[in-house]
Amino acid sequence: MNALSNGFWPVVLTVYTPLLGIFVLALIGRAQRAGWVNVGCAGVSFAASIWLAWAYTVHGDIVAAGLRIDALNISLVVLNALVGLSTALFSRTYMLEMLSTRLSGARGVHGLRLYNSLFQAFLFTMLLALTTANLGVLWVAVEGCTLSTVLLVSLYRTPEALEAAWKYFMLCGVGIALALFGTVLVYFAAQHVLPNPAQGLNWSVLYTHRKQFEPTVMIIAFVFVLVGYGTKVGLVPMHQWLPDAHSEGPTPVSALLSGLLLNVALYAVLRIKLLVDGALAGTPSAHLAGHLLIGFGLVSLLVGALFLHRSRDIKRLFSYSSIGHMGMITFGFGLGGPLATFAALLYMIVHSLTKSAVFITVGHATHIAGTQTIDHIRGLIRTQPKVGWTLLIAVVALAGFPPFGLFTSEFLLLGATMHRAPLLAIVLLPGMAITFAGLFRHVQRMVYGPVPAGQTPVRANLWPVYVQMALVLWLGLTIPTLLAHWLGQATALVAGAPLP
Amino acid sequence: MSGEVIQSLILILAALVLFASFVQISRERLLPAIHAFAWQGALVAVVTGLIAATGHVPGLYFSAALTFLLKALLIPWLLHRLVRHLKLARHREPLGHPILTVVLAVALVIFSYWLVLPIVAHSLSSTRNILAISLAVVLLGLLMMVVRSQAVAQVLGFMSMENGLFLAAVSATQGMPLVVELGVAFDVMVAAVLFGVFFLELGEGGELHNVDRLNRLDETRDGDL
Amino acid sequence: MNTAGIAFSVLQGLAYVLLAPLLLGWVGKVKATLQNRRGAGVLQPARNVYKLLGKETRVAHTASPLFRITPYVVFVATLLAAAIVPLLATNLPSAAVADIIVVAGLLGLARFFLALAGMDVGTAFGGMGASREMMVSSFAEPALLMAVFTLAWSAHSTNLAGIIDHQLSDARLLPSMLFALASLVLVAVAETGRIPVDNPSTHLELTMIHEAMILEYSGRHLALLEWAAQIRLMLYGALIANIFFPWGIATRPSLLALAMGMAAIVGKLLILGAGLALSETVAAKMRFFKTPIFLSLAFLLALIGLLSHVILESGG
Amino acid sequence: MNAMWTLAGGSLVLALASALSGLAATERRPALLRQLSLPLFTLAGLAALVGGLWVLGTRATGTLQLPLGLPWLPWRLHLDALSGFFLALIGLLSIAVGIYGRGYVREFENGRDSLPALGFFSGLFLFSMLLVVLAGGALVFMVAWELMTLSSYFLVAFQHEQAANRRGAFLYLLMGQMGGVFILLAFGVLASFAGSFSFAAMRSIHLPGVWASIAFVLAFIGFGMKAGLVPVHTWLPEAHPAAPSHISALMSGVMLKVAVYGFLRVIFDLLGPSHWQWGVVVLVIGSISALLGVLLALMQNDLKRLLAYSSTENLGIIFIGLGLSMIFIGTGHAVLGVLALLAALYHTLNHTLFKGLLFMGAGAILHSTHERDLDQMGGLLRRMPWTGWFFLIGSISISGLPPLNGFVSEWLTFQAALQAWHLENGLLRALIPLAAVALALTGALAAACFVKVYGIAFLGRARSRHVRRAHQVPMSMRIGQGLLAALCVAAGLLPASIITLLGGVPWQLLGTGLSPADAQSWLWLTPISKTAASYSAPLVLMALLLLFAATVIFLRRGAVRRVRRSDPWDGGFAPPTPRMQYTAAAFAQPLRRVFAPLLQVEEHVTKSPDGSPRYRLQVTDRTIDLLYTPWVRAMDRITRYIARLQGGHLRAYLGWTLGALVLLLWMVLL
Repeated sequence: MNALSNGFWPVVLTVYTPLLGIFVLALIGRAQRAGWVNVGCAGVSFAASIWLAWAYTVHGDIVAAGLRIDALNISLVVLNALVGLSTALFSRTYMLEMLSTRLSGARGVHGLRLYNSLFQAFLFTMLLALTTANLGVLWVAVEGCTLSTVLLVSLYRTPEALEAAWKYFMLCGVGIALALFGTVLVYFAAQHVLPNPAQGLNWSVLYTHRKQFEPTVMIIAFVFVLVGYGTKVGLVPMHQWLPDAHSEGPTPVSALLSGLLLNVALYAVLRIKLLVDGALAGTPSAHLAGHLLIGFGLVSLLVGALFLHRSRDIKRLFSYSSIGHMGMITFGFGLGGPLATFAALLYMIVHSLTKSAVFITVGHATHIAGTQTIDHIRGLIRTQPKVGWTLLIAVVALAGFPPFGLFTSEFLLLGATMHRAPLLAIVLLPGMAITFAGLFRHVQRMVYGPVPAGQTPVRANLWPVYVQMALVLWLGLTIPTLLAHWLGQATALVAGAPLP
Repeated sequence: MSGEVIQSLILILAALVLFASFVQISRERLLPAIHAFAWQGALVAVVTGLIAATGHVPGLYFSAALTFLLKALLIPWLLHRLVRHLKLARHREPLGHPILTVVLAVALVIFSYWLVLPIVAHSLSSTRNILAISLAVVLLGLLMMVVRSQAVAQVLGFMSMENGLFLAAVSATQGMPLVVELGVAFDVMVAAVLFGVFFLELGEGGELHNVDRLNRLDETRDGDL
Repeated sequence: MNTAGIAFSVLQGLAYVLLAPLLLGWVGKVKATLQNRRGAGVLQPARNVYKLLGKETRVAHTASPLFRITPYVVFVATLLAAAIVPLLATNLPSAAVADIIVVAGLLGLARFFLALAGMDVGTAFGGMGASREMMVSSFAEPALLMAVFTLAWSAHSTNLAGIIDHQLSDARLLPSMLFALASLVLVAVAETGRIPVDNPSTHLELTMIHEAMILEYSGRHLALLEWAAQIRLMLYGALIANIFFPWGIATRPSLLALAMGMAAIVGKLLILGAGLALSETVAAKMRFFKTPIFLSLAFLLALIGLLSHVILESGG
Repeated sequence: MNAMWTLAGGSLVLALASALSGLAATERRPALLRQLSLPLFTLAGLAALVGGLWVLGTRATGTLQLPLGLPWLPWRLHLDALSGFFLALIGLLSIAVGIYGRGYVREFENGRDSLPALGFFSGLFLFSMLLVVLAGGALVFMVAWELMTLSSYFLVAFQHEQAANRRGAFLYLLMGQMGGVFILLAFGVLASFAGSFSFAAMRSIHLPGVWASIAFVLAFIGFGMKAGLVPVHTWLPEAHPAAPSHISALMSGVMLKVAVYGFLRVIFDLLGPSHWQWGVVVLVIGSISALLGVLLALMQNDLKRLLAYSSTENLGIIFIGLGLSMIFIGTGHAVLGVLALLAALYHTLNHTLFKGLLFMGAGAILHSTHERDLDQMGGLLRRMPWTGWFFLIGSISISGLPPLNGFVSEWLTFQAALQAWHLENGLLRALIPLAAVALALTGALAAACFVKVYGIAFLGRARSRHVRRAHQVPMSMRIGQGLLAALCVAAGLLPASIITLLGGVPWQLLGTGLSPADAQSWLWLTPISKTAASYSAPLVLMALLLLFAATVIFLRRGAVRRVRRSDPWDGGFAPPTPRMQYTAAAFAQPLRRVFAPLLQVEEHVTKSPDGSPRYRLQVTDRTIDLLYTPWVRAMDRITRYIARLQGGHLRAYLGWTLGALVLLLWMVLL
């Protein structure tokens, strides 16, 4: 109870400010101010998340207002708030120009109102999904993510956008339904064990009794959850919605999708995996869940890598790279063990920082070139050095080069692989090489070379990108003790064993 | 009434739910499929009510009513209007491989029974069977979305998946915490509205008759490799 | 190293300088006799060199300073290489200064500069000569090294003195020796620009190699180059003679031994010269693009020699 | 101890400062690059040189922990004789490059390429190389390694308007990254047994046989890729010519050596006692690289490309030495192993010196004529004499001719190879002589190659107008070359002293050294014994000079002294024009005919606009067709096939989901 009174306000502020933002922004339609209000809500949420981090470090786990903050989600919550804020900053000016060019007059204003309020809805549902203590609410929140993003993706009302949104909605709707079935099965396995079935969906309660659950039901449940939420993680072969949604939706939305939504979905899978591992412990198939994750991860890595070579659209390109990266992370969690788990957690954070930065830069690049087709984007460094170099450096970071953070996690991940399952390196190595080649063969042509006719510099606000890249650089050089502490605890929770 | 009677009654109703899914898959025209869907919703609602009666779970009465309103009345009515509005009522869509489809459907049903067989612990067999049925309904809904190329038919498939979920949620587990029902309800409602929006948007092109025409976004065209 | 040793080394060097023209003259004389000509006297090459030394030196406008230092470099390098190869006695300090690899290296240095000088003036002939010379040498040099390694391997030493001592101590007729000898002879023929690889007495541009490179030289420069070529011929002669037929070479720095050594080497060189003349009369200059066959034969022989030694005679 | 770290750390800090100050050299104050960044670069090199020599001299070792990295995996630096040697090597060349660069970058100041990038990544490049050799743990090693690849990539892509440079840069980065992953996996194997990523822990454990071999193979592939060994050398001839010349000098002269360092560190130091089978692999690969490298170099007409291929050759020679050393160590002849190792280290030093010098010479030619094609050059010796004479020294050294340094290391390698009679194993006894043969052939071909380069570029008459207008390069560039040329001579004259200096490395790696040299150790080089082989470079040079003087004096007497200038002999026809000279292609033609089977020769005769036929010659190696193209094709096919996954049909997508679900359910319940 003491913890409650301590952590109550920061949690509530962090999570529910965006909820407030939804309605406020739905009411005010006036363009400029709306943009600032959007930024303001995200800012308040971010500030509150900092406060929350402080509260967490002081008091440890926080349970308040049906929300639960522990080692596993604290860093993700702060990350969400931060990326949300920077994306809001980016989209304030960007969306104004885009909507004024893409949509005509009244629809433009309407579209802006819709965009802003849905943006907040998106943030809110993600934060809710991360913080809630209840698997049912988790599911509802993820569903809410889907609904809000479907509308965001279809914002431009072009035939492609509608098609993308339709496919996105269908695939993820089905996925979500399967995930719910999995959740039902978890409850089914739990109800007779728990003292009070009314709490049958409270994660921490389930976690305490996880050992007594019926293993068969749990593994079936896990399959449903994996396929269901996995659809949103973008695991192959349920990934097909991802490139479409990324390429047709507004760029800030792509940034949030790649940067945050995939993480959130994976987080949901992870929560359930903890229960399943507990139930399966001792049975002959103790690591079954992990093996499923490894399989999905490797397949996603390879397929994502190969698709990089096919894509002709810059945003599709980076969405495929997201598939590959999520594959790596999934692989890391599947591998298990402290080292791999730590690497995967770090990977989640750094990847979302980098990828959202990349997408913001890509937004400017497409704005410069007036198209998303890779073949028509050339010589960015000559046209607008700021954008060109930023894109190049960000992609370098994305490709896992030091001194950027992704390198550290890939280093640890490969090390762990050689330790636990050396043979898998045979798959990992070509996967990484193909990914790398696929990224650079396109990016290099876009940033280097002479300027094609008709490319002119644009007004670009890259500060969010600089901040995020600076963070990525920082994480690559050294990991602040606080974050290391959190990740260490989270590792102990997920892997069941502390770090060396 | 005594427990066994009610149990068997529930089982019969569940079987009817499954039958409704088969009907939806095999109908060539839309309106009969929508009617079958409405019936399915009604059956699920009745099952919920029965379980509420036997298990003395007052919360379930509420969700039973909710289900009946939504699944049996509101959404079928919406879809009905939509179909008329878009003049799809007369449109026939014969299945590509009817035999194969039915075989697949039956296989899925058997599969879901095989799946729940190992679940032996702590639950009377009827629960297990209902679980199997609801699983089968979910899978059949998914199958329907795969085999039917009409947009509305796919929506029906989606909705009947929800029916299966709901059936599992209420019957197999004697009612889950209320949030889930609320969630499902909310979800279904928004979904229906969304579908409406999409249909109105997509209505112009012939995509509604055949979703396969929605294939502008693909990677199979040759890039520069 | 004592003063006497140094003195003897210098003496040996002088012997090379003075005897080299005579050896060439002897070869020419024998050749003429075999061809039923009277031919020039044995002293003719020496006379040529002396005369050239007196003549005026011409240098092309287009020539760079390198063109003018080359004759000195070539002469000095060749001479030093020769001084390292034991002629009269084995345990001289000059032989200890460096080993056979250094000899090959010094010859290579001379060749390097000669080829550059050939390309310096900027006429077609020079480049042609340089190109062909480098092609020939790039086969001949490894062959030379291998042939010597075969011996060094069994002698456990690359110092020529050491090799010769070993040969003296236990001279056995081994297949590797035969192969090495054969390849060394072929290499010598190629490197000294004799028939069938090159024809020292022709000035037909399309066939010449060595002559093409020094085409632009005259006067004392030409004299030095000719002289260096003669020393190189004698060097190879001494190498073959003293390594494979070391008998008679002085092992102690005493005058008597040296005199004996001198007699011995003169005799051997006379025989070798005669043999060379004979081969040149019976053989004909081959087309340039046939020479790789000739050279790869030398290469192959050396290789077989080395391997047969390693495999057949694997006595440490 | 502290002084050591002050110097090493100081070099790191200075390199970083050079990078940052370079970043400030924008359009408004481009001179900053010359006036601040490059001097700092030189200072960093100086600090590294002194520090390295200090460590090498005192044979001190030390470890330093930086406040970077993960809490439980910090960045640890380690300094010992091995890293000291390479530290000094890097420092040495960086000094020269820093001086030389001041003149060279002047031409970029009014160009369109961004100077800040040049300055920043040059400094970063130096920093990362220094960090690699200072690394005391796998993490910091890999960070520095990848950073090295990355920064040099940006330098290769510096002039990115030419498509060729972009292609080269991409290939370079791709192969560099793959190599990095291989090395990383090797470290992963070591770490998984050592339980820690620190070198100290890896050194302390002994791997089971098969794992050791796996680690060796991974490390050899990884480092071989960076070292440009055949068949993974493909990036080298593409990337090195693309970079600015002083950077090419740095890449060829030092970066490849960093790969050698990594190899030594992992195989000799961490992996513990090496098997002779590994040595055989290294020996064979080294020999092939040496031969193929020099052949391809001989066939090139682009000066910088030629030098790049010759780097492959020299790295091959180095690895021949390393392979011999591994064989001897593996068969229990530690002292011979030391000899071979010293030969390899000596050649490492030499290659740094003369390849740096030659690339600087090429840069000087490029700077004053903007020409890389040999067939356009000629007669440069009289137009830029300093560069000409320095280049001559470099050419003699790289051709392995006495009395310069290249000869010493080849001599040592020969001596090591000739000790194979100590071995019992018949295979080795037969194999090692073959390696010696390959080495001999390589040496001879290298001589031919550089006769061609020097004769075509610096001698004869100018073949094009802009070469005729070539001018002297700035003083700083001449100083840079002169420094290295002087060092080439020094390293050729004092081999014994240098070897005693290098002795610390084998002492640290193998715990033994050569037999103590006798009284006049500086004069005599007698690696095995006085009777076995001896070489006294000073005496040879002295003799050469004496004889030279004697000859000159002798000729002074009597003979006509006057030298008359006249036209060259025209064979009785029209006076020769520059176009009549032998070209580079013509020079190599005989050898091209002989070695045609090993090469891929493409000759085209095209009509130029003015109707006269043009002859174009392109000689590349077969490895690309044999090893690379099939993979690219296969991947193309695979991607086309897998693209159907994204066919655009929603029903198919849903079908995938259903299939995946059913399949998994079936799997988990089996």
